[in-house]
Amino acid sequence: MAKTKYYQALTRALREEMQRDERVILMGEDVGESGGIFAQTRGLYATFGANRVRDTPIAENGFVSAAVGAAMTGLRPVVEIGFEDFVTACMDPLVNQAAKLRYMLGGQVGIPLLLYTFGGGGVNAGPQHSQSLAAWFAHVPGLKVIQPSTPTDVLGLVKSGIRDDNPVICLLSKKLIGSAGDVPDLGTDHLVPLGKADVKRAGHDVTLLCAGQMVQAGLKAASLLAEEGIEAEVIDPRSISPLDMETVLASVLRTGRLCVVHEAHGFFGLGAEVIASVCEAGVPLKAPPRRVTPPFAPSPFTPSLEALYLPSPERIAQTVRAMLEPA
Amino acid sequence: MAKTKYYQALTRALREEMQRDERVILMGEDVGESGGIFAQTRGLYATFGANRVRDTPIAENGFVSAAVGAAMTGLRPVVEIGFEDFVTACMDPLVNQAAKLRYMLGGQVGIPLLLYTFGGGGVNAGPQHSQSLAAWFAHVPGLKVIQPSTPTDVLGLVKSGIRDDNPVICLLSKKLIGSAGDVPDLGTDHLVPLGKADVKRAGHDVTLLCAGQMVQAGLKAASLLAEEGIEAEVIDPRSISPLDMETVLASVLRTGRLCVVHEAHGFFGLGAEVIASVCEAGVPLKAPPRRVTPPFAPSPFTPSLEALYLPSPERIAQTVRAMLEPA
Amino acid sequence: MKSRAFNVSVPGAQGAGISADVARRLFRTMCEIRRFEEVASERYKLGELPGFIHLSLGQEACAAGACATLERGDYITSTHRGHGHCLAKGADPARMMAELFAKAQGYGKGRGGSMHIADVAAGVLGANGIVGQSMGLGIGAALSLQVQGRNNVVIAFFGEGASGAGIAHEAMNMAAIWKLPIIFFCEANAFAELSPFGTHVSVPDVAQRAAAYGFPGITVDGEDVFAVYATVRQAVERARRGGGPALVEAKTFRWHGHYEGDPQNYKSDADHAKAQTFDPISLARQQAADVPGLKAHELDDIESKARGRIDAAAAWAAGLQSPPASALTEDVYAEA
Amino acid sequence: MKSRAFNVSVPGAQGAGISADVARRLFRTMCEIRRFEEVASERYKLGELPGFIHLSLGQEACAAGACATLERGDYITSTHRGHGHCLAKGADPARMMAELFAKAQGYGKGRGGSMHIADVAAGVLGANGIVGQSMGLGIGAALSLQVQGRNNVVIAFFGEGASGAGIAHEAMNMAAIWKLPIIFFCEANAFAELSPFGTHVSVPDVAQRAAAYGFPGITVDGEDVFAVYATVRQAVERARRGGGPALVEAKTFRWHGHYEGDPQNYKSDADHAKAQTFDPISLARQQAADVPGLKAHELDDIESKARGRIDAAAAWAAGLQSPPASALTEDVYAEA
Ligand SMILES: Cc1ncc(C[n+]2csc(CCOP(=O)(O)OP(=O)(O)O)c2C)c(N)n1
Ligand SMILES: Cc1ncc(C[n+]2csc(CCOP(=O)(O)OP(=O)(O)O)c2C)c(N)n1
Ligand SMILES: [Mg+2]
Ligand SMILES: [Mg+2]
Repeated sequence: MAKTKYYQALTRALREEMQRDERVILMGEDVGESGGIFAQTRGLYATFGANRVRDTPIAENGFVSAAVGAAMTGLRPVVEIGFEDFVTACMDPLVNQAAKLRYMLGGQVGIPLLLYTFGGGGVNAGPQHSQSLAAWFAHVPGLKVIQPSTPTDVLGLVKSGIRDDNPVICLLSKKLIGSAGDVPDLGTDHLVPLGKADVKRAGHDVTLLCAGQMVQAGLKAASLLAEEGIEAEVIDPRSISPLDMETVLASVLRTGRLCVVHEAHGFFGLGAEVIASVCEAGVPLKAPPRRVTPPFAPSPFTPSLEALYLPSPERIAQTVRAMLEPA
Repeated sequence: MAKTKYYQALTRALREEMQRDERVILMGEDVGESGGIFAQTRGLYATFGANRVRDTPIAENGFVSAAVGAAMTGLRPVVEIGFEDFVTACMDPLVNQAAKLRYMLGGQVGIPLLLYTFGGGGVNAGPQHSQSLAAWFAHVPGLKVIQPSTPTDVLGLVKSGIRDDNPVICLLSKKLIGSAGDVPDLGTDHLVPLGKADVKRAGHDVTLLCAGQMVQAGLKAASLLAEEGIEAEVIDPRSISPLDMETVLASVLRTGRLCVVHEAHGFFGLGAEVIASVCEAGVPLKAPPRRVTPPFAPSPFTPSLEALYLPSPERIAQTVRAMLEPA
Repeated sequence: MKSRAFNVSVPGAQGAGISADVARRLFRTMCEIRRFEEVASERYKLGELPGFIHLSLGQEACAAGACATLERGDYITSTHRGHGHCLAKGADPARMMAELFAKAQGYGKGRGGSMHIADVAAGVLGANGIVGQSMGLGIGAALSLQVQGRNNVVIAFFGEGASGAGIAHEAMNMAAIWKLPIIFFCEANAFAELSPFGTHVSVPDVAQRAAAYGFPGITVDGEDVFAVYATVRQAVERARRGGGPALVEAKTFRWHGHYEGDPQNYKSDADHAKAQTFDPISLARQQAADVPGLKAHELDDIESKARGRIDAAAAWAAGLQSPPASALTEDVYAEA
Repeated sequence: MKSRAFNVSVPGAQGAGISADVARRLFRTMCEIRRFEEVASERYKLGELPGFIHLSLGQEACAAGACATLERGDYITSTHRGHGHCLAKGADPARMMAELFAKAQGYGKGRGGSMHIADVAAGVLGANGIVGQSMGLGIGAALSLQVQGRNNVVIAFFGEGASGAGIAHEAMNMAAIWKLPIIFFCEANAFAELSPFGTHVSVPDVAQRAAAYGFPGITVDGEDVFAVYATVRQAVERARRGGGPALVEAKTFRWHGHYEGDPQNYKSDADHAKAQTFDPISLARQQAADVPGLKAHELDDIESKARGRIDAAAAWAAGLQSPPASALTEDVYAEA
């Protein structure tokens, strides 16, 4: 085990996969010689050269389309879109091309492409640099969506995502870029399978499903609650699509209570999907399920407001307490 | 009352609003002299001239951004995007600009813009011309989303949408373009408020929430079920955002059963949101809620497969029957 | 032969020396495209083809001339109006027809339809329903070739309507910066959907815009298959040698509506008349007289064989079965 | 004064006759921008400004020269690097500072920050965090002017990085087709984020690309505020007369990093040296000697007043209150 930062786990994943498979290339704005705006691609250009590590112009629609064309013809491109908000500029090649080509073309091609991007809030980046759009991508058949919350999951999920023969959208958390955690030592080929949730803390009173950086908030909330004798089970879905409902259902069957926490909007978000699936499955609940999310407003630049905006451990704990009160 | 076709109700709404308010302009591909690819803008160019009815190049990102700029500076643009699938090309100006400008700019501006588009399936248009993306837009604060299923709702909702001071996405059904229905006579200023669902058929055994062209399928299913003595209440949300959960909750409180039908994908779709909201509200249910949607696959061109793909009255009825079976 | 050049000098096509073999091939391809589109139009009118289809009648010289310059390992990316391109690059008309008829044996297993015909093994990366994406996908294929060090090239087809899309600019700029082996081939067929050239392009010729990227741009007479061939061949050779991209614009004409069934009331009388006179196949017949070693009666023979091949393809396709219900959810994801 | 013209002839700025009044105004605006950015940089380093900010130090001549040609009823659209543009078009530095400090009195009630400063009443349609959207929003404002028959114009600012975005092409093409009253003003400041001009643009000058649309394109020395002013004035007058769009490219230089705190290890020694010598304010001081009626000591006075104004703005802003919690969900939708 070695301590690594979240962004360094990304660099390592890219490096290992590029080393392993020369069909893997990396493209995006400033991923090349400069080493990336968060230092997330540092050293890759020096090792793999200009042909395989390519700075693009600011042309997200065009270069994601190009990545799809490259994926159709023998490469396995990794594409960086710096901020998740800018993925709005390349929905067409992702949704109309990458997600559908295998199907439309009768299985003649696959699109082995991984697009990673930094999303979410907590750094006062303002309304156009803080969005969380997992729900959009998850709504599209043909795409897979991963959202790692720790360095080790970044490493394992990105590596698996690059090896996946489908287009994979990897949603990283800006706020976690500098966070550190244990990862397997260099030399270990660490893979985390797509579509497998991870129980980050066991508990029997309530199931807290937390996505992305909300995993940290959920764990803190669980600590607060534990002091009061409430044992929360914290589950990190890790993949949003496919979504590991098996793990979630098994947990809710035991706890009888479900609370979903994410920094994407509640309306039409992950919480809606998970709560609906649990209810459809007819799992008996001891209290109505809950979502803890930001209000239905853009993400404010204002630090004091953004602190209110994002679900906090206290707000999560408060919601759980209310679920445990006798009706 | 007069019989009018779905697309003609659109033309009438546009004509009436352009007549009423000279700040309303229309722009899009072939909306001008040619009268539109579905004849949906016929006559508007002749009446209002090239300045207010403007053919654009095929540049959705650019001209939707332009519409937002125009809305910031005194106009009330209506924008056509022929097929809902192509809205993927202008998510950036819709989501990062139109939806957020009022908030980001401290309330200095509003974006009175209505974008209408033809979506959904049933005409063998294939994977890139049949999508239903309501869930995406509904997930974005600042946007409103309407989805009329009858000519009279087209007329009333589009007119209200144009008068709304917020950006409104109007999702029309391709399959319904030629469908006819009663609308108030010319001269009547017919407005349907945004955010109000419509009970298209009353019933007490099950609540069928059906969106867009699925309203017709739901009504047919209700007829089938009625023959068996099952009375389904068919609700058309009409607005997806804001969503009239009050009407839905009141209905489910009476029926104790909820089935949501739409042609968008189930995963992260309208059904998830509605079922989750009903469960959060703690409404007692006699059977687990259900979604009837296409499978998680692109919309196939193949007629025989598309018929299986879209929820049919029989499939809806079958789902409801199962909900009524004793557990 | 009319052809205007920007930034580059093009020798006349005749000067470039069209051999009898090439002429025969170009003529055959044009005849196959013509017949394919005629049959598609007829079958569509009969209600046998679902969905909607966009035909390239009148534009045969573009697909035939451009694709004849390519090798099998080269790629094309195409548009919603892609039948001609696919045929010319070597796709099998029978499997194409099967796709139009929505049959399991079609290139897309009947699930894609006219707008998604592809034969990846033959280098046909697909027709596409999204205007402009042919250019983005095209530079992606060219990027593959460059990264893999393959000595191949790409032709990305697009229309003058697509030239107004942002991706046209993004793709041409990237192709220039990265010196990719790609030819951007614009069929300026007088209309984009229901509107004329001037609604979409602010200058007389799309090819002018090559100067904005620093690579050659050439406008060529799209009625003249020999001119198209000679012009594209030059650009292809240059790209193959590592010379980077070029933009070729062919002035051509769309005989039919945007889609079959289009009432076309936006067309003037002159437009309708032009559809009677603008005919690359007739023109090629005339020009063929100048090609040494090519006999007039050969052309009749080629033409009737082409008809036969296409008619047989359609007859075969019409008799096939629809895909099974299981095909509905196949190929959404790779098998695990 | 160096200035190259494409498609149009530009008289030298001196030849165009800069009056003492205009010279004073240009100088004052540049000094205010300079001081604003210096103070922002200092306050940011002190940890007083949240989020991230992009400064236009070194680029003062662009904003000042371009906006001095405008009337109050004219519009500008700006970028993530927008402080200078907003100040030059007449936004209040105090309310701008308040926005940087995330205070309720800021232009965005403290919710937008540096990248979303706007003063719509003053014609400032806003800085913007999405590269390229200034051009789409800009043609939209120009469309409003055209539809409403107003005798005003728009300047859309953008960077050479943004010039590679599809929307640059879409906007310029539409502006040309519709003959909109807009000037596309490109600040080619040597970098886009961490990469040089050549990563983003395949030709030496962005202004060349105007030819692709059929309107004038001019490259001007972005260190020379008088040249910028004279060049843009000509384009603005033309647009106001109904002559349609123009593209002006100013070659300028970004002194600081892409954002404050950027380690800038992608900059060469020569780049770092250039940040010491490329100075539009020094240059203007030298040139001012040639302006009849302008005394050297006046400039000192203007400069110190400018500093005073900005310093007072910052002091005021720093002392304000954060917005109340209720602001979190205000202004998402219009009041019903
Ligand atoms: C992004 C996008 N916008 C709009 C359309 C609708 N559409 C299909 S074809 C077409 C016109 C294309 O014109 P052109 O590029 O000249 O090709 P042509 O049809 O003439 O072959 C349009 C607007 C589309 N398919 N994709
Ligand atoms: C659509 C989009 N892609 C990427 C970014 C990230 N980004 C912010 S500024 C910038 C560089 C812009 O360069 P340029 O246009 O030259 O402006 P400059 O920063 O030099 O003023 C990039 C890539 C963005 N904000 N929006
Ligand atoms: Mg065309
Ligand atoms: Mg720059």
